[in-house]
Amino acid sequence: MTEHQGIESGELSDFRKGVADWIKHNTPADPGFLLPQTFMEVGSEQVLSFLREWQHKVWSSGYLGMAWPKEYGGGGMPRIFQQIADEEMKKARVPICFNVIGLGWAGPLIIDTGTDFEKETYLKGILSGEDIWCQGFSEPNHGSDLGSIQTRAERDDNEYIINGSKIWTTMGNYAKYMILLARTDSQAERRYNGLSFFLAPMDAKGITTSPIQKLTGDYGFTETFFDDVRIPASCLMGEEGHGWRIAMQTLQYERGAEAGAAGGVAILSTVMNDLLRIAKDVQRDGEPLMQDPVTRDNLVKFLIEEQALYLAENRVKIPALCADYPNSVALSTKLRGTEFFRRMRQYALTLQGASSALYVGDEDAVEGGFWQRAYMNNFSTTIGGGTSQIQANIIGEHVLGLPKD
Amino acid sequence: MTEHQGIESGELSDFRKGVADWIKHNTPADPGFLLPQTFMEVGSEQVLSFLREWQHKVWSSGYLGMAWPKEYGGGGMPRIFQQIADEEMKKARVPICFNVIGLGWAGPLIIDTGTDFEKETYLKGILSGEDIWCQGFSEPNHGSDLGSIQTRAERDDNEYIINGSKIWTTMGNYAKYMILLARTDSQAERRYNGLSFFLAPMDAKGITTSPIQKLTGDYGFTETFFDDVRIPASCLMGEEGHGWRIAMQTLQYERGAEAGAAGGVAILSTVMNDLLRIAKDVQRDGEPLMQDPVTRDNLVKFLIEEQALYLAENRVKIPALCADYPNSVALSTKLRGTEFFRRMRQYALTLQGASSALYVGDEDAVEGGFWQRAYMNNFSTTIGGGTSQIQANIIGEHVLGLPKD
Amino acid sequence: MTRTANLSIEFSDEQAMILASAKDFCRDKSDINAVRALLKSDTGFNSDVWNEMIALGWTGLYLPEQHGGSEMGIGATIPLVESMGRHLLSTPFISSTIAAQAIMRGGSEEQQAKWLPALAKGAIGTMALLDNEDWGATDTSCLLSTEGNNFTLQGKKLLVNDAAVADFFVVLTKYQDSIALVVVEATQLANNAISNRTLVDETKRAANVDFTGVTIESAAILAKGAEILPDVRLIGALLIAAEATGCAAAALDTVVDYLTTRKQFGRLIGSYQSLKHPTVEILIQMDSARTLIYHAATLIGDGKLSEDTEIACRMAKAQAAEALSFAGDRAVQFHGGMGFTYDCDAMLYIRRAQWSQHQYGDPQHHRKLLASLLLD
Amino acid sequence: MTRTANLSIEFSDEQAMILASAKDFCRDKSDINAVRALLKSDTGFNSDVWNEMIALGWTGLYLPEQHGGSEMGIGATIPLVESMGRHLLSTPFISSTIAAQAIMRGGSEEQQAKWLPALAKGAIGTMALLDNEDWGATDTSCLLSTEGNNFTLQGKKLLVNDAAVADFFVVLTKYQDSIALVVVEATQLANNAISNRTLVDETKRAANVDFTGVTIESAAILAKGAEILPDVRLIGALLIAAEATGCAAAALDTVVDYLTTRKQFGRLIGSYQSLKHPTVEILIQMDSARTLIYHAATLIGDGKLSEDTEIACRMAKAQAAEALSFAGDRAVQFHGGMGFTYDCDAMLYIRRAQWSQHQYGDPQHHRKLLASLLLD
Repeated sequence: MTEHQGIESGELSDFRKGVADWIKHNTPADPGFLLPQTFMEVGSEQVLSFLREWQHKVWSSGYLGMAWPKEYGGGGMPRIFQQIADEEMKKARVPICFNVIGLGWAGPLIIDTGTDFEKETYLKGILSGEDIWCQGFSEPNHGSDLGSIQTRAERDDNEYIINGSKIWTTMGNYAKYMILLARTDSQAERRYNGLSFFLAPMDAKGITTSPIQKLTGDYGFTETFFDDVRIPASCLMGEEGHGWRIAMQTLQYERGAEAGAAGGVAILSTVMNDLLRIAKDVQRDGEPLMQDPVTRDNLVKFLIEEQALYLAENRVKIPALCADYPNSVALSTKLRGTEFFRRMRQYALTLQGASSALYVGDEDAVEGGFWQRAYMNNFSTTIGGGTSQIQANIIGEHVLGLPKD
Repeated sequence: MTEHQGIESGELSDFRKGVADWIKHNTPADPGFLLPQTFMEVGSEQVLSFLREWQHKVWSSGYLGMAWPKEYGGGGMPRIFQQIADEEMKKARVPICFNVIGLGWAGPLIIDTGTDFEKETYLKGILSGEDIWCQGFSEPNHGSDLGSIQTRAERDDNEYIINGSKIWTTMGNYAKYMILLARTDSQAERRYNGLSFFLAPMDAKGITTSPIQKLTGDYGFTETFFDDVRIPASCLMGEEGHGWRIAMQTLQYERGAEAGAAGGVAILSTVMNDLLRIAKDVQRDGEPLMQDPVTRDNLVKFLIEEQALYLAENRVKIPALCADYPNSVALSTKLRGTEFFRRMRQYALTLQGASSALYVGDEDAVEGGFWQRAYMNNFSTTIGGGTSQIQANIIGEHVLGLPKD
Repeated sequence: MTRTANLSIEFSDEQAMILASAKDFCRDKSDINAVRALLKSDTGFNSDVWNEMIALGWTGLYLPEQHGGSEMGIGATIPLVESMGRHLLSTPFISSTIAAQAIMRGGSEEQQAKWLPALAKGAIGTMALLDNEDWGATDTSCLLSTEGNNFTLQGKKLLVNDAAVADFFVVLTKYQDSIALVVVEATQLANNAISNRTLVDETKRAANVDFTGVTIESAAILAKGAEILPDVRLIGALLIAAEATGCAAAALDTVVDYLTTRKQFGRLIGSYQSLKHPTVEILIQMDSARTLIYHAATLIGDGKLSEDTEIACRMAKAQAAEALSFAGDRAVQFHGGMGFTYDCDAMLYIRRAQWSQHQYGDPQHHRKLLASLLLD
Repeated sequence: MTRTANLSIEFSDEQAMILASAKDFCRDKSDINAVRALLKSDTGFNSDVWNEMIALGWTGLYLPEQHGGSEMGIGATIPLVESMGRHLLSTPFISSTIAAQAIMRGGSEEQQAKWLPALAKGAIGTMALLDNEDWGATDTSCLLSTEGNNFTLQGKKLLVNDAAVADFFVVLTKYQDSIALVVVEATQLANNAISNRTLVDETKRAANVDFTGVTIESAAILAKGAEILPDVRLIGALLIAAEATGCAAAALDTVVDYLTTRKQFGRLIGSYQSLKHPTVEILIQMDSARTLIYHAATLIGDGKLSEDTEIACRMAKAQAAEALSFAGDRAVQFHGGMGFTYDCDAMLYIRRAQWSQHQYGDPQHHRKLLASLLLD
């Protein structure tokens, strides 16, 4: 723990101890069902209410929104405190703070650029978990190319009329608000300039959601349809035509959320240590699997890959060691990380022996079927936000300067 | 050994014994230098004269050109005898019969479609090894797309005037004749129709060859330049404009050569058994490498792949088992085989430990550096005749019906 | 492999006929809607279809004529099972076939006469082998003890396929320090002995079965259980390999379909080499598996399996499982957002891959044993 | 790895300066023509360049100040060696550095005072370790025997790097059943003791050296040879890893160059995903290796190496060797017909890959030892 401006390190380490102590006494008991690893896996009322209660507890105990303005439910404290709280929660593997679009995207955006009215209206409900937020960027058939968004928002006096549809809306069926990107000007010379950004109420008439069942069998996303939906013009964030800019700004916050600006741990990370746990408990050919040399060689390969992946974040802080391909680490982290996890989770199943056939819901399943579900859920990361194939193109073209397809 | 039409199986097995016996008494002693594995590796006079002598011996003993017409130096016997002789020679791993373009391409073509004059002129020299043949199809910058051949042959009275250049000419610097594909009509509507096929003398004035040094450091190919080269019009094979057709027919014979129509084993095959030999002799971490479980797992993976590859040739004879993708085996054999060998040979080097740093010419090198050279030479098969990347396209498009790039 | 490799593949006209009719049957009876309709069902199969299969004589295909079979050899079932895999047609066929092989190979004349005719007529048998997650275990904690003329079982078996519908179980147990296979009829089980599992592959059914307290007569102990168990395991591996090969081909079809119809950035996505070339790799892996299963089907006979046959079965299982794992994984990825949904059939293949991988030993297990056969 | 992973990477301003000057130096002194001109030369290096390196103080970079060094630690040589790899600049630098480390770590005060100043001034040392092809051997057949005050060596060492130009050798030998490292000066060797090897990597030089009959004094036996040998091997592995990483980056540059200039079927070939994506994979593999070598360079100190350092060195060597093997292989393939020629620089990288792979232990060897460190 290094010292922070104006804060004594003693204060920070005391605070850290306090968090750890709080966690020890407040971590909820095993609910008897497998908890989601990310906020994209909230597929049932049961899970939802459990997570809502947990987030409310974290917030009301002062460990969420610690750096948000005091007058809107935050703690008004330096960010370092939230970072410490997050670190401890991550270490202790408590459940996630699930309202991620609110905490990590909409909230920071409203704090930075919102009107007093917007702050007053939205912030507290985000922190308490009362108001769930969802995101409406992606559309069917357009993948992640935001430039080709088709959903229209037409100004009609004091309202906008929304028509179109969105896909991969996280918790679309539970959300109270959506950050919505829609086209207000279909004539704009550059297609990105025709977009506007809305804080849209999900209870508006004409909005319907259709839950998407994932390959895991669970839910967590919806398709969201807008049929002559009228929302107040006051839902427009910033100016008309600035939607693309605001969306890009919003995407920047994602990192902030992880880093603790909003607080709450959005992803329950798994690491190689978790995988090794399986290998330690399993028999293969009458011997402990962990003694099998082929398995050991495979595990070490994964450990080397993991180590290189984590270390890359530290190397990139030293420009001299990234001189030839300066943006290589930044642009390849998604591909490397998501593909590493895909292979690692698939491998976890090969370790389980006969038990790999079991699934979430079976009492005999290894770790409740966590790995089975995690392997399949992992495809959201190798497909969403630009498939691995597209990522490889991006790296080839933008890091190595190879020609486009 | 199944019975052959009109030949008693006893006759065949007696013959087989005779070949084996002949091999036992006639296989040349180790010449003290590493012999080529294919005819594309004849890079020195020393190697050439050794192979020439060997081929002459095989032929004069009656084991080469056994199915070729008797009047032109052949044996006039049923093909089955040549097949048996080839099998035995392959098994005994005698040196190759190196004059492959003559034995496998030009010879069969001349026998099938040549004039009496051509038969008289060319056949015997091919068999005896006196007249080395080379192939002039590929051109610089055009890979294996024969349609774009630029070398021109203009008719001038009783001669053709050749201008242009060829690349990857096997033994171009030693050859007496070339099967040459050149453009006689640059106006032909379909570019393939403008090509003609020649049996060209390599000693004609204006032909120069420039040996190509391979990545192995050895030679075996030349670049061949034609500068106002005049050859007799009688060198034209078949009719003007039929070059493409004849070239395609010639390529068909390649299999025939292997199958024994011409005779002589053109490739000294290596199989997994050869690889296992290395693993048996080597120490790793103070133990015999063959006892290392990771190595064993890798070796078995290769053995499964090899087995599947060899078995595929037998499965393809049963149409019911190839109903869904009837040309899958045929079109994928090159990709599978050449890539298998590339990986297998590269793996052979990892088995060798410190010795993998040694090369051909070093007395301590494992098997004379055979594997080091074979790994590098293997790229001629994953690059030549359509790179592996192009092969994958061909399979995707012609077997699976996927769209073109 | 100093041995000369056995490279034979044979396929009789009869087998070709079976294959042709199996293909048609599976296609007709098990289109993707039929498959999906059964996912949440209790038994996981359509009993009408199963009865038709029985009527076609498939359940007796490899059984001796004297017991109501057509004695074509176990190899004849490979085209059947491959076709079932290709259409995800789930029935107790595989479970029953393996159990029947155990009785046919390990049972006395009397034991064969008692159970084989019923099996030929469609009775359902299944193997109960696992004490824990280890398919390669060489011992068992399920014990058979004796008191007078009665034998009593003690122990639970895990992941017994099709247990809930089985008429009887062939149970791996230990009697006086020796491995034994005993036949237990479903009627002998205690209430609640069967505890159904939740499987990642929703087309399959399995349960844990508690045999504790079940009493059997000596006639239920297979005459040559310990002797034929290794062969039965190999046959199990080969049948799973055949099914997995078919399923990999189905995954390939699904991918090819999508790649030749879906456009992105104005191009059919199959034109991208990053999708095209791995799809070719699926073909090659599947093709290799197919070659190896029909090689094993050629070698396998009714007698004790030869070393060549053992090699062939293990290679087939190792290759087929790898092929399907790869195909299922890529099938999901290459369908993009669509692949992430339950509605996309890629889901069926990636789940089947998890199921097939370990059944009767995973690829690493088989390669380890192949190493002893081929390298030492 | 129940341990918390050590994730530190530090790089001082001094190291950054060394890196910057090393990059310039290697680029200037070792363009590809210079590299090729040395391929058939006797020593494999340009002595003018070597003398300049000595003048720059590189040979003393990590040596104690009292012995003429600048005491910056062995980690400071990593940017140097990576740069040398990147430009295939061959000199005895790596050999000498490892030998100097052996003396620095294992020698008494007197021994250090005797040899280190010479090394700082550019004397060439090298390790003589191998009895056979096994880098992982834990024993040696090279024996040291005693008669009175004299010690006599018996045995031949294989593939001693830069042997022909070495001023002295640090020889792994066994004395009374214990491992010992002894220093033998080149002048002590018999005529014909050095037998040069033909290497696949023509930028490198090595020889077998026969030490049989060489007589040494006890002062030539390193005080702590057995104790520091494992650390010296790890340092060797790390230096080879750094060089291989640089070479993989060079291979990548060469591929990128070709892919952005060569056209086929009317398109720059780098636009094909079947070439583009594996080239990205080369980048990622090389990048991982680079991360790991600088992590190891951060941890490594002059004292006994910690377990974290051992892990870092082994990971670096395993990753760098794999990266270069892959890069070299693909570099040849992606150059097509051109790649098949000696004129194409891809040839240099694929050959270097064969050389680097086994030096100081191959990836599988290091992973095996990592398994003990990380899994048990």
